[in-house]
Amino acid sequence: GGGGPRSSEGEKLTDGKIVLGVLNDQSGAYSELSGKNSVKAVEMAVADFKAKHGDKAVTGDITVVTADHQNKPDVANTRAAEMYDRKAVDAIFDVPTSSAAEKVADVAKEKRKPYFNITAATTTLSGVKCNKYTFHYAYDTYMLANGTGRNSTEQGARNWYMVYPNYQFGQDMEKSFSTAVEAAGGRVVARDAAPFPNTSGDYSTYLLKAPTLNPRPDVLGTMQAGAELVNLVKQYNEFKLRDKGIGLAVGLMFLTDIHSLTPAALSGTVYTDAWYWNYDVQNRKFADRFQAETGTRPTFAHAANYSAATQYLEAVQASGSDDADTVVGALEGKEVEDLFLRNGKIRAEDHRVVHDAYLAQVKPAVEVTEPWDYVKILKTIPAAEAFKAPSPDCKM
Amino acid sequence: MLRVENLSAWYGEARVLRDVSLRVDAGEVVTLVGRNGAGKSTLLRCVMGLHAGQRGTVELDGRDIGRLPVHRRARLGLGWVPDDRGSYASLSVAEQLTLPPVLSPRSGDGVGLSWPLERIFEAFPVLHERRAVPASTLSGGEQQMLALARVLRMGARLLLCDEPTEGLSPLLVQQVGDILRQAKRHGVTVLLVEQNLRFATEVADRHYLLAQGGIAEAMENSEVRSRERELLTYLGI
Amino acid sequence: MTGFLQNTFNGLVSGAFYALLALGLAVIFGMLRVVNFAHGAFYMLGAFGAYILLAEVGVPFWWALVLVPTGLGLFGMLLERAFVHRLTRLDPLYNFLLTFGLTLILQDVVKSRYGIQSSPYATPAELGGSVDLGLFDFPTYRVFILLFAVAVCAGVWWLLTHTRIGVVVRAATERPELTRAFGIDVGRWVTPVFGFGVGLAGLAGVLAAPMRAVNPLMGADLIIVVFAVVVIGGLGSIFGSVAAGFGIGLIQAWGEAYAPPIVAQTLVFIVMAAVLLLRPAGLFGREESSA
Amino acid sequence: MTERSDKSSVDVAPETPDTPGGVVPQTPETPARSRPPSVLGAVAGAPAWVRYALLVVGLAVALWLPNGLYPAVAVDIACWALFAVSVDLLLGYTGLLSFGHAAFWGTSAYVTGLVAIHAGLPFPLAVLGGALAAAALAAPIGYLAVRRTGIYFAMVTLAFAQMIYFVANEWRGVTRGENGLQGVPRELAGLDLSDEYYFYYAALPIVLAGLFAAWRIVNSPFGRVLVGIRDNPARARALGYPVHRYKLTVFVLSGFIAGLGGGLFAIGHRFVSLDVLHWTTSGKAVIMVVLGGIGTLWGGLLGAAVLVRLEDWLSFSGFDMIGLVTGGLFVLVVLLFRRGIWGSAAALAQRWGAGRRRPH
Amino acid sequence: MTGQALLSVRGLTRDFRGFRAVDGVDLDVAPGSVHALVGPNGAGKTTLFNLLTGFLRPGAGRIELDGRDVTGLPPERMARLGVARSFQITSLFPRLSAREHLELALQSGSGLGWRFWRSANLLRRYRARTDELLDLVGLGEHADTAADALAYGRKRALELAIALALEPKVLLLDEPTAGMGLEDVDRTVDLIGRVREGRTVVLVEHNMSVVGRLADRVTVLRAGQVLVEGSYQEVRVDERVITAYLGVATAGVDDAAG
Ligand SMILES: Nc1ncnc2c1ncn2[C@@H]1O[C@H](COP(=O)(O)OP(=O)(O)OP(=O)(O)O)[C@@H](O)[C@H]1O
Ligand SMILES: Nc1ncnc2c1ncn2[C@@H]1O[C@H](COP(=O)(O)OP(=O)(O)OP(=O)(O)O)[C@@H](O)[C@H]1O
Ligand SMILES: CC(C)C[C@H](N)C(=O)O
Ligand SMILES: [Mg+2]
Ligand SMILES: [Mg+2]
Repeated sequence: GGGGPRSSEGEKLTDGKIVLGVLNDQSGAYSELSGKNSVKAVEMAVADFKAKHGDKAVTGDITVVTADHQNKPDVANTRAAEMYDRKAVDAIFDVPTSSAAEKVADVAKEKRKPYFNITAATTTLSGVKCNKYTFHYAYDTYMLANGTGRNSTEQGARNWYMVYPNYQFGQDMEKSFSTAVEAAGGRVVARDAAPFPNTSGDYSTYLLKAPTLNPRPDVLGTMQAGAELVNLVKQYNEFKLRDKGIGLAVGLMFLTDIHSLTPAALSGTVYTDAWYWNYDVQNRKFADRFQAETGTRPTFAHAANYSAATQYLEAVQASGSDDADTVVGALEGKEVEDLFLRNGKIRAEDHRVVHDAYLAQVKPAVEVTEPWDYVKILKTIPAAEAFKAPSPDCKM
Repeated sequence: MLRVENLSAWYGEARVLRDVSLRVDAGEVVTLVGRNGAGKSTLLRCVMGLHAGQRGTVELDGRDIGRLPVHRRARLGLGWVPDDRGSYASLSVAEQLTLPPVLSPRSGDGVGLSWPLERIFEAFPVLHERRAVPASTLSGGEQQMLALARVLRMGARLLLCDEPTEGLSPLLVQQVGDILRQAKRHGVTVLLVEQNLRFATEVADRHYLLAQGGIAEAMENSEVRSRERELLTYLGI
Repeated sequence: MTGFLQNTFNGLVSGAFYALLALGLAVIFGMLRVVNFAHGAFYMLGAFGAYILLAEVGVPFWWALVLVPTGLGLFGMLLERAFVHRLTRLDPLYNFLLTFGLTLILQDVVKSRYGIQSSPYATPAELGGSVDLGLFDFPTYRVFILLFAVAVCAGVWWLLTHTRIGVVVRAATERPELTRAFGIDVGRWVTPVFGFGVGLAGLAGVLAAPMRAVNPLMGADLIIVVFAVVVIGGLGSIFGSVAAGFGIGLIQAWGEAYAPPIVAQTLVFIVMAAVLLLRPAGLFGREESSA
Repeated sequence: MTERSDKSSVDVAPETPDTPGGVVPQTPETPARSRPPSVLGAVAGAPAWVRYALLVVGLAVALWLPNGLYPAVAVDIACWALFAVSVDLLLGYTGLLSFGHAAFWGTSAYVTGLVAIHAGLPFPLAVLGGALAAAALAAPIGYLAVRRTGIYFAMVTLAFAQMIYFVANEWRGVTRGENGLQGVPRELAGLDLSDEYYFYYAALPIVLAGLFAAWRIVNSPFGRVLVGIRDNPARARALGYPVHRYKLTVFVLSGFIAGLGGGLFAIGHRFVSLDVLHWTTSGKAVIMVVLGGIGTLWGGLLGAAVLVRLEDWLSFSGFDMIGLVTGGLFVLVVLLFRRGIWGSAAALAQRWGAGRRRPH
Repeated sequence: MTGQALLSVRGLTRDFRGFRAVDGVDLDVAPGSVHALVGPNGAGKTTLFNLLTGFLRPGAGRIELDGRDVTGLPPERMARLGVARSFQITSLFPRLSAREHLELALQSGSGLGWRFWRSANLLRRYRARTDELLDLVGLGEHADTAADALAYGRKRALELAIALALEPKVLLLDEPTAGMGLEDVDRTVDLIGRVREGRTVVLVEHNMSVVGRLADRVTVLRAGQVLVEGSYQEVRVDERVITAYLGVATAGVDDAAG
């Protein structure tokens, strides 16, 4: 960083050290798409930061603490407060699961400490729940739905059948999706809310219905996530809908989902990705390092955690202080370019961090030549288009 | 046939049998009499191998069976009629009757004393009539019959009967007596715990009197008859 | 009409899983008076068993169908010896609690080894196609599940009612001491039956692997529904469990197709409440008697 | 109506001696005759000074708690303690294992949250409202459930709780579904309770009141009847006690106390999520009771403290196998220490006391 | 109807899945009498008891207590109306002390049982009465012993004390002397003799000497039906009773026991 104050170690810092807190799901449904490997990613960011600044760094005393919130909002709430209060955490990262994320946003606001949400999808984080200390980093429901809905329709999938889990995330996704599809000149032939959680694990009702719809849909748009997505896809293949000319578009999918379903089960499926590890040399280099550390390739959540931690540390370095208001001030409105953020900008109005997104398609099994390299990027969705304009709901 | 030597038994700290020794010869019917709580049932459980805290020797046909697990002892021909009648709530009468394997000389277990089902049903018509119901819904007396019938069908050669007449009507008490005598004629040996002294003298050859955990006296049948009054008042049986 | 038939068929397929799971629960309960909370976890282990055999050893589905239930059965026997057995003379609730604890452990162990993400498992190629049922096509694999489950249920029912096994095991469970006193080596019977029940759960798991997400929590919520199924059918009643299993599968499928989600989701429990009101022992349960 | 189904109502069945009425820490390996003269006697039998000393220590710990622990954790312990005690009221004193108590804890959490949000009432009133709602829900569920005993009861309560879970899940207009109720206020006479430390003390009277209520119920004439029912329902009926109605009453009371805990939990977190209704929540309360000691009442308190503290510790430890630890602990307790922490301690103390009186 | 009977039964019937355990029984128990029920095993005596105390619901027939129709009332209602019973198989609260048993019995009619907000110390008010009852049945020394730890005979005594504590109009005793040694039998007979004052007792017994000493009237059941009814002296010589129940050698048994 240029021009920042060259102070002796930790002088300007309130407590002489920086503590980054990673609060996420380390044992449940999202523990692989983010989880402990996100902690690794943040640690990598710290190491890189130290390497980059050497003894010019604001402090050499940077540690990472982590806690498991089990995807439970109440747990997240307690843990977040505990992190800020007792673990002297300067900024919290990650927090998958929207309801938990919203709680942590409240805590951040109350404790006046920065919070970088990475893995929760809800747009409320930059809407009604937005606040001065919360940043929404990687993606959101609008980005996913708009990207996939609009682009697939433009590429010829005109008739859609939407199946979504009947809860907030699913409903939001379905709405955004349908809007995007219709805006692009497509049509939603039918939409069905599947029970959530779906204890029977059965989706055949919808899969049987799809081919009987009139007009027959070109694509089945599904907003299921995690195990429910897996169930649906398995049964989609069982009922051979692809052979019947009904493609598959998935609202939200992580690399780990493709890995667990195998690319063969998903080949041809279209979705929107926030980042892909094999997109370019820079990504690939990071992915190689990441794999050396963790044994797997990074999901976009991992990369985004790395990026957020880096940006935070750089902002501290630049402003020479870990005072929350100072750092937030330094970040607001900043245009960034890094591993994760391409054409990135931290919007001052709502703290939405916008960047390029990607329309991705799962490769046919024969084209998969190396493990984890499962998709090809059909198109880059420019940052300006990828995210929703700042919402009037957001009052900082 | 059965020899018990210096048998002691405990419930936790409490010692309920002290160095009891007794003998039952093949073909005999021997009763064990004594007050409530004297340890009669415990003694039978010890012979059967069901009581954990015991010490002493138990021999069957000169063979030490003290170390054998319960089911092995049963296979050697011991048949237990428990004091609580041992009905199963989840098995029908017929299922319970056929539950114990039939001991036969061919399989090397026992000596072929098994009563065929027809004979059982002839002796206990009620059991035939109620064969399909769960045994726990039988009346108290019916359960008693079932318990006895079970070991007869099994073909045990040494019956360990714990108060088989309790709760039976006078008529049935006589019938049980008949059955025991009949079994004896077929070569079955019986060790019988009994409160009813009159009944005891009618079926048994010899008696042991258990008092305060030890054998107080061994008596012949005639002796008991002659000392009946004395015994009744002395023992309160 | 076609739609209705298709939904009916699907209901029967879901029902097949409920029936197999309820059957295993009923066998264990009917024989040992143990409500096996870990049944869902064994179902999960079954699916994982199939996955591991395929992914790590290369053993295909058909072999898994035999090997996994067998292996799990042995594992169940081990658990019975090590844990369940120690509690047989206590109130059955202790075993319920024990198996609840086991569930947490099993789930976590699998999770730490294979992660929470679903593991892939493809439909065996031979069963990959579909069958023409006249009015509509139906995936072959589903037809297979249905037939297979019916056959297994019938076989088990026959085994327990027409052979001596059922009688002996019930006796051994109810009064182990007395039963031993009849020359029956109780330990030899009870343990295998527990293993058998566990094996049935494993079998359901293998069958589920190609159709459903294979992950450590796949049995967690399912087991609650299965509990409701056995309460409806009559806990411990072999026939009742199977019948209620298929019945609930149907009701759920129809509910999903024709009723609002709130009804579809709670239907099982509404049925259960109704049954409890009208027949507290369950549809086919006898008041506290034999299986 | 079908004929009376209570298995124990037909005295010819020899089940009565075979199956103890509920999960009670009675182990057949202990010979009948070496048991203490009477459960109630044992509770009341400790010397008065011991009981008062325990009371004083307990109160002191309760007052000190948020100074020694992170206050939010202390609040959690207090709430869960109420929950665990309510479960023990059924399990330990009536022989009924409710595996669906989350229905009451959770319903109260939602109602408390809704009342606090929409009516802006002081939080104790909101909590009271929640607890009353929980009790109201306990009535119909209890009505159906108490017709069954033992393991059936556990399964039935479990299933009904799951039904409530699904209803809450689908009834998004009110519960906000997955997102949960947010922004539950902590209102009390304009005091600033935003700090958990102060909230703990504001909530403590309610917690103590709930615990006292449980203690009172157990040591009341009503409590005696419950113990009788637990040990021999048929006998209790023959004495003129309508067993179902007693069970229903204690079920509702227990639902109320669980509701107090759930309501406070909602206020404490200023948030209600669907998790409060999930069966794992019920399971957790049961674990606490078993850990602390079934039928000891205060054991539930200890169990709650241990488990909440343990989970707190584990979640920061980086060791992610919470299930393995809690499950393992649970299995261990069920297999080896069925008396739980409190029960084992009490037994030890008793033996020690006896040893001192009769040195031998 | 039969105006003066305290307990009056007409056409009482009960089936168990096709098996008729009680078959059209008519029975009148006069106030203040001891009425014995005897009969072969499985005759339906215990079932009849269960019907009279509400533990089973009759399939047909009518039960009247003091002229009031009580058919089909549940056991707790019957108990509060003054029908108390002892059980053939001892049925106590294993971990409660003898005194606690009696307190439970005494408070049952008072509504105290519902006071969950009051202290159990309230039960001290029954102290005098429990002492009295315990002394009556000879359990004075065992007031604080858990039922589990009582010897068999004492358990039977406690059963009786509980039934008495309910201040019943009708006391139903199912084989009160079964499994007892002679001494205990005598004591129990004495006891019943003492407590029968001012009460009506229905008694099931196989011990004919007990019946002989206590019963004013004897009803013999067989296969669910009333075979004979009369005084003890009438019944014991009745041919049908001898063949169905007593057997030939009865007289002897009777004498020996006496
Ligand atoms: N489970 C037990 N725990 C402790 N003590 C016991 C137990 N069972 C029996 N006892 C005691 O052991 C002694 C012997 O009991 P046992 O049942 O053998 O006597 P019994 O002679 O068969 O009496 P009864 O005539 O009443 O059947 C009695 O004093 C009894 O109190
Ligand atoms: N719940 C039940 N289900 C089926 N049959 C039953 C049930 N209860 C009793 N019975 C049958 O009814 C008949 C009468 O039984 P009950 O117990 O009344 O006889 P009892 O006269 O008391 O005999 P005992 O003198 O042997 O006690 C018996 O044959 C018994 O098998
Ligand atoms: C898939 C998850 C990481 C996101 C989650 N559905 C949310 O609520 O934001
Ligand atoms: Mg005995
Ligand atoms: Mg009877």
